[in-house]
Amino acid sequence: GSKDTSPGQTNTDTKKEELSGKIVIGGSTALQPLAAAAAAEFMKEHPQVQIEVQGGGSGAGLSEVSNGNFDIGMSDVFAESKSNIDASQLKDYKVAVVGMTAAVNKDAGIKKLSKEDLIKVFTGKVKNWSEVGGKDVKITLVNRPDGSGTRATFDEFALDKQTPAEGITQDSSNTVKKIVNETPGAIGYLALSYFNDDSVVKLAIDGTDATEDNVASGKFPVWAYEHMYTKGDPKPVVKAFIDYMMADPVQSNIVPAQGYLSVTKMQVERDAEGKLTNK
Amino acid sequence: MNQVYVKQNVEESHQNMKKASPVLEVKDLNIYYGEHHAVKHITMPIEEKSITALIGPSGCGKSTFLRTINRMNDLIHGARSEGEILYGGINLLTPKVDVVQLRKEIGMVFQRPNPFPKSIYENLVLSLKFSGIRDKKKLKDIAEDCLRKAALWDEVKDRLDKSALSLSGGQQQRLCIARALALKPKVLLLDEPSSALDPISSSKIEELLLKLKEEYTIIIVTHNMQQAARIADKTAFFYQGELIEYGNTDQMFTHPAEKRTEDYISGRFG
Amino acid sequence: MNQVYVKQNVEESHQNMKKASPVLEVKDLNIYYGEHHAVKHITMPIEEKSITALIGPSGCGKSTFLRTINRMNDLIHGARSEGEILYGGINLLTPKVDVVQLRKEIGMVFQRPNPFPKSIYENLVLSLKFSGIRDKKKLKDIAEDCLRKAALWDEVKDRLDKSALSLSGGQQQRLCIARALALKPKVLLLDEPSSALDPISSSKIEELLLKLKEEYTIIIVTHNMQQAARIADKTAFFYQGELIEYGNTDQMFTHPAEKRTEDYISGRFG
Amino acid sequence: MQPSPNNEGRSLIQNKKKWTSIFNRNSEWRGKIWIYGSAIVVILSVIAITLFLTVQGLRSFVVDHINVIDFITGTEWYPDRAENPSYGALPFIFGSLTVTILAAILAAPFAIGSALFMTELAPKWGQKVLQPVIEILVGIPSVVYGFIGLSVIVPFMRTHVGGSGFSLLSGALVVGVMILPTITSISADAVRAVSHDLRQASYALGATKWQTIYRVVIPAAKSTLLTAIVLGMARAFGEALAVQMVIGNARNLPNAISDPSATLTTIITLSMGHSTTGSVLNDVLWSLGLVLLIISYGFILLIRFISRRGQIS
Amino acid sequence: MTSKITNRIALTVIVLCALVMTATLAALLGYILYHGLSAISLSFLTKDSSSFQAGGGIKNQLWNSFYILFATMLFTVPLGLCGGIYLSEYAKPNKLTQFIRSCVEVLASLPSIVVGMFGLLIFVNYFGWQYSILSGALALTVFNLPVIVRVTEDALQSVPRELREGGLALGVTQWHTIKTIVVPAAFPGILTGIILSAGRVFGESAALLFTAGLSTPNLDFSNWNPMSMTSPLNPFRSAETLSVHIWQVNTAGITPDIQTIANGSSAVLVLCVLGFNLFARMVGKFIDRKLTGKA
Ligand SMILES: Nc1ncnc2c1ncn2[C@@H]1O[C@H](COP(=O)(O)OP(=O)(O)OP(=O)(O)O)[C@@H](O)[C@H]1O
Ligand SMILES: Nc1ncnc2c1ncn2[C@@H]1O[C@H](COP(=O)(O)OP(=O)(O)OP(=O)(O)O)[C@@H](O)[C@H]1O
Ligand SMILES: [Mg+2]
Ligand SMILES: [Mg+2]
Ligand SMILES: O=P([O-])([O-])[O-]
Repeated sequence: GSKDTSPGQTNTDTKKEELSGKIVIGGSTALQPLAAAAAAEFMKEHPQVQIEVQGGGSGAGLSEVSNGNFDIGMSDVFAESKSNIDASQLKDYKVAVVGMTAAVNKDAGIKKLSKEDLIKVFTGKVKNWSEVGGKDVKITLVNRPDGSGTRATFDEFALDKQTPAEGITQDSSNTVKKIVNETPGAIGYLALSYFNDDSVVKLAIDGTDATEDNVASGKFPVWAYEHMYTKGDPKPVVKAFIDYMMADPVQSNIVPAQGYLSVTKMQVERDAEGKLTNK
Repeated sequence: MNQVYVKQNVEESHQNMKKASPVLEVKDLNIYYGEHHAVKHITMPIEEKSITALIGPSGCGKSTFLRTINRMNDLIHGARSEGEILYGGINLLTPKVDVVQLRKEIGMVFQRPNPFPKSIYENLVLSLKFSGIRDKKKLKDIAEDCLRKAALWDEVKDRLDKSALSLSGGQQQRLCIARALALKPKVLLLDEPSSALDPISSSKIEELLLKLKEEYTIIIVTHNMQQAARIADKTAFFYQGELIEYGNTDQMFTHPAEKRTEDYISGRFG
Repeated sequence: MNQVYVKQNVEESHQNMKKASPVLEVKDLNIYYGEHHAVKHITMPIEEKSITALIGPSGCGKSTFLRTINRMNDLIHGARSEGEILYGGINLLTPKVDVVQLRKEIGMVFQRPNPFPKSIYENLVLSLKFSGIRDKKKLKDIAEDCLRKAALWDEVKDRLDKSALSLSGGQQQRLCIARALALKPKVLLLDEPSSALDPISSSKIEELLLKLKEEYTIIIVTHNMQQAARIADKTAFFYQGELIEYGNTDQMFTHPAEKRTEDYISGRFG
Repeated sequence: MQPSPNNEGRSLIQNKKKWTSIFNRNSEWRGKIWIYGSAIVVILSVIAITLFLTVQGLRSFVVDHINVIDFITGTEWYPDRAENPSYGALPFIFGSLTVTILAAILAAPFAIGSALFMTELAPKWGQKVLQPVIEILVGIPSVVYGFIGLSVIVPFMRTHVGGSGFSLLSGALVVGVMILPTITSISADAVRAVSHDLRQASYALGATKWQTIYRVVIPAAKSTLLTAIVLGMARAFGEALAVQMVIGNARNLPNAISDPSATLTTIITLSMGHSTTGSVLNDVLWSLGLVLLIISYGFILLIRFISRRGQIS
Repeated sequence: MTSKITNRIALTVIVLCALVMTATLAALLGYILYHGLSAISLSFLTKDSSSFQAGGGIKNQLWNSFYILFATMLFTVPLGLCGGIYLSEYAKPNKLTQFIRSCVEVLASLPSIVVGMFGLLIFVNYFGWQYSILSGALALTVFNLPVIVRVTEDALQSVPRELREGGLALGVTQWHTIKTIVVPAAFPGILTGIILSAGRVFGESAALLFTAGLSTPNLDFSNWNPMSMTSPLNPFRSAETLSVHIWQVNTAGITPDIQTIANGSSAVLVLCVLGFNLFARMVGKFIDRKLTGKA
């Protein structure tokens, strides 16, 4: 990937004008717009740097960065969670946080659920909303596919690692939202950024509203990092870009604009095993 | 039966017509393909149970004329005809005529043998099935009868269920004739039926036609003067869409009334 | 020049051959399509600067024979030939022969006019360009010369750059003949060149051939006996792949040596 | 008597030094190199595709030791489950085949009817109006079909058939419409190719138009018509994105055609990007690709079989 | 007269089938254009797409679509032509020919996703060309090659044998005859077929998901050096095409105007295909008229 970095120009001098080279970023489609927007800004400041942001999915991001094809692999899951990725080789940069919760169709008459009930709903033990205090409407599950970061996060932190029962599966958060909106009794899960209108109900879990503040404070458990991985220590130009990602202009402008939480705001931290610690 | 119809004196010739009983009477027939006037002012009676040969150079309108008799030309987009073809007192060219029924009474055989890609038996009985005959025994009888009439029975009786395409060209053509006979037509139209065949098959067809004329009225287009001379009772010479001369075959071949006929017959052109 | 070659006495006839100088000598030629023996033991010399007509019923092998002379039959999968066709002492059938060169020396014209869908001029000079002639002036001269020889110059001189397909059928065929002349062949093979044409075009082609034979050796297949009689010096009668009779045309048409020839010529079959 | 050899005769003997002719612009050799070269490319690409997909697709059986039988007959697909993952592809094979067959059942009658209309009833109109429209529709991208399916067919199904609207039936409908033009245009070609002589013969026997069509034209074109349908099915079978948008992608065996379901192609597109190279999930997706390849070979064999039978009769 | 009644009924059914089909197709086209045309504007066609704001355009996607189409044609046309010529003119009826024919058939009926997976394996990963125009075009080549071969073979087959014999009988070699007579005569048919196939290449998406990628780097349309990273001509950059864009927006887009973008892009796609079609017809007619001298 980074084969045509011109040698000699990437010296350690921090003068920005002298940065040059090519960076290939790829992976998670969720993180792609954020990276692309940041890259565009970065390239404006450093005309000699060319950044290519590709998609491909988190899986591709992790594989390709391990193979050395991408300079930066984007993923919305920890590399440790993928069995065949050697996470020790990779360096993790958590560039944003994304909160998630279940999205429920309005006809269900449900605004909040206990985690227990939520698990019952998603594992198919409960088939009608009336059984968990809603209206008499049949439950329709809308899932994300295997390997999806949203699904992995939701399964782990909202469903306590239970496998959801079978339902409709859509690879697109947009479509999930659309279906939940249109189908009576449907329930799915979305990143918080998708709850930007009132077409679906943003479910509160165990009495905690899914708000950014609650996520930041660690009260609301269903959230994940958006990661950027490099293989070992990054080249200077790559490092410069990642630093740029973590710095304030991006974290306080582009990150919230795209519906993510800035990592800097987080009061808690989580490791690959899911252990929560206060910062 | 020794009238000679020359275009110029069609009127007289009609008065001369006594002994012959025409089964078809063509009156002032004009056929057009779009703007192209392909057949011009043809008037001729066709005698019952006789063979009438149509000769003339390529493109003179023989096929067009023949195909108009059983309204096959209806299928050609832009073809249209004026005038009368009387058959049993009815003008075949009026729209009211049921062409499906008409074609059952006036059968047709084409230049290139065109058996259906089905078994020999199926070829023979398909038209009967079209007409709604379902009785197996009857179908079989008719099929055998037609094959016998077409002098094909002995050659194919053991393989009626074989594909008709497995027959030789000559056999295929005889099968097509047999197929046309199945509906017991009154008139049989043949458009150069033997021109695609070898000499032996060709002469078999000629024999067959001579036998068939005892029962059917036959009109045959041929480019082979000798064939016309051998089998036809009457011959009509077409040239550039016009009927130049029409009369008894022997007379026409020996003493043609028109110079152009003579030139054509003797091979000076065409 | 009054020998009659009958298949049985080919040997004698060869000895009789004195005045004539054969440009082609066919010796015991057999042609097969797979298993099918299409042309059988043909032996015949072809005289220089004369017209030789090949006649016979359909499927008798005329075209096959003709197409073997310039090795056009090589193109047909499964066709194969045995025997000799000597031309300038070389057996044309040996694999060593450069067929491309051969076809330049032995030109061919087909039944259906086949001008290339290019301009008239392009049709004429295509083969020359291929042979490496690039000089514009020279190409133009040759084109004009050929068109004149083919009696087409006056009709097309003003529209040499128009598509050849805009010509009438007869003109197209003459263009094809002109095209074949461009390479100055020694021999010209024609396979029913006028059978797809109207009588007037047809007679123009006949005139043309009579003129061309002063320079070229011409072999023509025709199904029209009258045409053969009108233009050919020698006529060969083929039947079922065999050369039944070969001789001077007038003699053959008046006193055929063989019964089958007589039958065929007088139209008793075919 | 021997004619004297002359110079022209000599020149007829071929030049033996063939290789020099490669440098000649018009040389047969140059042409042949091009021609045979591209034939080889065609062969190589087929072999390469088959080979690579096979090698990659067999990994899950060879490297990950998944049982082939379980893979093909299993009905549970949880390749990502931490404890006892299962790899049963049957629901997808079933889904793919059902969508394909349903689509063909939906599309074939209309397609063949339209082909007959274009060729037998209104040839001029068919040529001038229908033909271009069909060509355009063959060219409409499948995403667009899927997109319209999502916005029109799914809501329609939801209100009229019930459920979520995402179903086997929706998938079959979308794909059916998609292959409609394909089948129509091939069928029209097939019907047109029936010799005019045969129609003529039939009419001359006093057949009506329908009798001619039914008894003569259709039987004569039968094998090509079948081929057209199978080709349409092959296209339906291989379609991914349009189906994925409307079928619901549920991975269990559906109980009814109004249930959501999944196909081989939709599962591959859904999960490919989320899997890492060399992971079991990735390997089994390649195995699904291999199944897809094998079944499309099956379609080709079927077409071969049909057209061979067509030639015999 | 039952046969007459059957005839009536059957013919009516056929007409109905045709009507249903025409109606379906008309509704489809109508739907796409009705919803899409209002979304199309000059700025939609000439603006960069936006990753999260409303009002993005499709400039790059449109360019990418045409570029990939062009690259694909660059590979497929010469190869396909030669393959078609081989099958039509040189192939002897033997086992090898049969095998090649089967190969063409196999290629023609491969699911495009399989082609995409193959492309991912070989071009993207094995050759390391990444998600790029080159990988995408090569994958589409696999997909389009059999179409061109078929089109060429059909067009050549409809050239009368007489023309070939005419050339050969003039002492022209087979290759030269094909080159100067047969192929030109078949040209209108070949060209029409190629342009029509362009429509399908243009709209292909599944094979491109895994080969050309879902993104486009920033392009500088004043930089036409194909080796430069920001050049639109660089064949080694990833390229999201228009149809992939529809898919992408619909799947993962987070802009508020997803529906508008998808509608507009669909309409542009359909209009392009329509354009190809009209163009094919026009060119075909023009050349045909020129060849037959009716012009
Ligand atoms: N379908 C058609 N459309 C337009 N013109 C036609 C059509 N069929 C025939 N013609 C024209 O009508 C004239 C008569 O044609 P017809 O086929 O009747 O001649 P023919 O005497 O049967 O010739 P042949 O001996 O070659 O069969 C010709 O000038 C021909 O070009
Ligand atoms: N390509 C071929 N493959 C197999 N058999 C062939 C082929 N061409 C001709 N024949 C057979 O060879 C024999 C001679 O055919 P040929 O074309 O030479 O006859 P012909 O005398 O030219 O007839 P016509 O007057 O009809 O042109 C025929 O029996 C024919 O069926
Ligand atoms: Mg005729
Ligand atoms: Mg011949
Ligand atoms: O962020 P996703 O992996 O769920 O698309």
